[in-house]
Amino acid sequence: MQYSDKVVDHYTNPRNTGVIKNPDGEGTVGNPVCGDIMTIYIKVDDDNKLSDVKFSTFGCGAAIATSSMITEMAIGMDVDEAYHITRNDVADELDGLPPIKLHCSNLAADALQAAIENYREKKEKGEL
Amino acid sequence: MAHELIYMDNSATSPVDEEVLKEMLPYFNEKFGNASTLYRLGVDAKKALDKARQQVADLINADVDEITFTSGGTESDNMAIKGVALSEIQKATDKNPRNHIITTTIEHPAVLETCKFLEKFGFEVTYLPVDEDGLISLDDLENAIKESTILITIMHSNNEIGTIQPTKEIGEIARKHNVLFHSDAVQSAGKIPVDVKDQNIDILSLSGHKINGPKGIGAIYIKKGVRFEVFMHGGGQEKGLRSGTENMPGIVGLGKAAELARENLETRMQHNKEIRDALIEKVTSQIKDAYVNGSLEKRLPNNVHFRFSGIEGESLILRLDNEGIDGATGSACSTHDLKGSHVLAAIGVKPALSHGSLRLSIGPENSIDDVDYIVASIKKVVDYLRELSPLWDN
Amino acid sequence: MAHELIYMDNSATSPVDEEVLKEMLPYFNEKFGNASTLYRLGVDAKKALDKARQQVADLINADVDEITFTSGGTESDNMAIKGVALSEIQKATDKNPRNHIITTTIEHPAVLETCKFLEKFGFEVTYLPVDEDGLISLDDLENAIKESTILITIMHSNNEIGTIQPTKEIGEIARKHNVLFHSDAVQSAGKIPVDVKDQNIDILSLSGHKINGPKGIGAIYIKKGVRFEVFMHGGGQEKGLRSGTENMPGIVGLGKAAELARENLETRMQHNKEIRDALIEKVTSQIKDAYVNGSLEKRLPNNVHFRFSGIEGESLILRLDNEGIDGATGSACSTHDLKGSHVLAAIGVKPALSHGSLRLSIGPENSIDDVDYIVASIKKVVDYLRELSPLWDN
Ligand SMILES: Cc1ncc(COP(=O)(O)O)c(C=O)c1O
Ligand SMILES: Cc1ncc(COP(=O)(O)O)c(C=O)c1O
Ligand code: FES
Ligand code: FES
Repeated sequence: MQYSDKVVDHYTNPRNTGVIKNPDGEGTVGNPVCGDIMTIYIKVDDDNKLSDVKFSTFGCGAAIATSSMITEMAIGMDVDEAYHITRNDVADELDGLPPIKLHCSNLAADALQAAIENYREKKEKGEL
Repeated sequence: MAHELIYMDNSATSPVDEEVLKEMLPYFNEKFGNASTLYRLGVDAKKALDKARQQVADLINADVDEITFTSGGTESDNMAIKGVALSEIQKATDKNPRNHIITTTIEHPAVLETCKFLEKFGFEVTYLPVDEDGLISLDDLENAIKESTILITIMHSNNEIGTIQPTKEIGEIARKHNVLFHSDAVQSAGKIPVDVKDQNIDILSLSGHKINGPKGIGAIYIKKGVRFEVFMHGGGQEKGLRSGTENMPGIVGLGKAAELARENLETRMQHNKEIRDALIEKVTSQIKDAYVNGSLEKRLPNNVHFRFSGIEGESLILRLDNEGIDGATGSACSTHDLKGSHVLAAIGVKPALSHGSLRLSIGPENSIDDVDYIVASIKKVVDYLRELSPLWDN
Repeated sequence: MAHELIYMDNSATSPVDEEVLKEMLPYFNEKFGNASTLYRLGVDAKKALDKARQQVADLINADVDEITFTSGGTESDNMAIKGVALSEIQKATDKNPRNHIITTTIEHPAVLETCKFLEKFGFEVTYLPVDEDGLISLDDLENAIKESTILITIMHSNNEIGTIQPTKEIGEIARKHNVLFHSDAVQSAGKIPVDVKDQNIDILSLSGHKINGPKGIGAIYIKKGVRFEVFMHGGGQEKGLRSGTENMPGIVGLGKAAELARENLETRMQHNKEIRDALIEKVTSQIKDAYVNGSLEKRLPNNVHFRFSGIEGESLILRLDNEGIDGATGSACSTHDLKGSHVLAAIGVKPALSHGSLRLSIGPENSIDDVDYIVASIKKVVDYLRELSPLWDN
């Protein structure tokens, strides 16, 4: 299994790790195949932009790298724009993933979407 | 890298010993003759072949003409099981089918996949379960034997968790019922005493690169008189049992590695045990929720196998690599097919926990002085990954 | 010894090229990692593996993922024939048996013995005859194909007499009838152009130690899409096609040898041809009753094969060894089972004459400057043995 230099960089030095206390949105996804789990927390500012994104992940090198990557991509982005980041976008940004890992540990986009949906729900309910 | 490399994956593969390599070198381009030829270069090759065969025989207390060289442990396992199966099937009749094989759920894939292959062709295979230490039950074994049983193939010790099976007793049961007994001793040979006579073994596999010998070479012991169908057909080398131009540097290297392993068996066992026990003691006392997989008593002296809750093995291995420590994991995420370790499943480790497993396998180059650094590094990495993990309650 | 050693048995085995050995050395105890592991040592191994695979692919114009490493030519042949046979037998029905294989009478034992093994298990094998040059007839081949034919296995060139078969045309016939074509190119690869695409080859065997690479390593080319049963079961290395820890030094060495063979193909062919033709010309003109076995045109550039009436090959080889020349013979007396060369029998050489045969196979280290010494030595030895022989009318 060979990881790109960028993947190596991101699992070695993951960015934006940890928990946001009182987040505006939070999403957790899990992979039934190998049991990895990923949670993404977001903070949204008044311009509807993602001011902070953090993650925690149980998973392989690729799972950590994709989590880390998407937080970098998403921070500063418009929420609606970030919602459309795909698994492929993340993989591309990392200069590719080993084929077997492409669908398995690349859950970051799903987790971010879940977090944004959670944010929209909260907003609708007037919780924010 | 934070530290000079500490290689602790010797059960996966090991570096070739300097002395071994020195013996091998002339056979690449000085004494490069073919052992089957007539001229002196060939005669020299033949002598070297015989010497190496004796060295390997001595390691496992076999007779010299009971040793055949193969391309590695995998070939020895394939040859052993297919050799018996195909030879016996020719003796079978409708009333006396001779198509049953007994093995365990924790064998190396070289054994398991060979058994599965034979199942496709009409063989019946019993996979004995193991207890939480990884040990089979001798009663289970004896109960599984029936009229049609031709072969028991049970590993001498396990490559993941290091559990040593009661080989001598298995062999006794096999003899009593007139069934052949093959033992995959790839992890045992050179690590603990292996004695085919005392341990009642009919066929045994071993591999060069697990004992600081070269890769691509192995050997099979076949007790005199055992009927055997050829696996590798051709020019009739190795008394017709294994064709193919002899891999002379490999054979000479395996011979030397076997000799060194035999001569240093006691000291190496002592050395390995000391490091093993220090690692177990310190890791389980210094790291929360750290457990040892496999038996503590019936365990290879060079094997340590931990599980840590809340983390995943591939990321553990990769971060340990950054600390200069090379180990292995049974995590599904580290494999080609995203299936977790069948051995950990067999001893009842839950998938979530088998994910966070770490095997450190010790070699002669490791030092007791490194233990504190290793333990501190594991602790650092485990703590870091747990902090990252949604499954760990910080 | 009268002279520095002139090694002319390169078709049996060849010394490892200095450059090749240099590439191999780090893989014994520096870069000794297992290609399946996660840490950097493993990643490095994986890269070296991919590079070597490309080098081998380039030698025969295959795609890189069509190359699988094996333990040598013998394993490649076994794997090719059994792989197709066992895969096809699973598709067979009573009405559509799929159990017929076509080969020739002059194949290497790795092919012939594998075919005989399959005959024991219900396969039917046609052994095509060859003419006095050692060539098969394409008409014979086409006539032999029937509904149940699954495989044609015909060697690219012969290891004894050097005859080169019409591989491209054989491949065309195979394609036309939808039958797989395996070519044993152990003697051709690196000696003459081998191009799996142009020559319509589906499966091909080659071996490291015949091209100044290491022993104990070989490769098999399997065209994309060919159905194939696994021969060596286990850990799933080589995309599951060939299990067993990768023999990294061997693989790296084979890769380098393949690269050198490809880069130097034209010059080496020229060099070999020059020596070959000088030997043929001088021996047949200077020694009475000396003949060349095999085709003069469709012949490997590095192969010379003589027969001398009235003498026996083993004594010829042993006396030539005293002159510092290493060659081979097809004499029965030189073999394990006192059977003479099946190849010489197949091209119609009478047993008495096949006894007195001599193969000299040329390598890059041989020099045209040695030809006169070689010819004089052969003459001296042949004359001497003939004087001794009751079969020779002095
Ligand atoms: C127990 C056991 N059996 C067989 C093998 C296969 O040996 P090799 O890699 O030499 O083919 C191994 C190692 O991979 C092993 O640990
Ligand atoms: C034509 C041919 N096929 C197969 C082989 C077997 O190759 P190896 O000795 O590498 O197993 C040889 C050489 O011995 C050969 O000349
Ligand atoms: S977490 Fe299992 S493959 Fe990535
Ligand atoms: S002449 Fe002695 S074996 Fe044939």
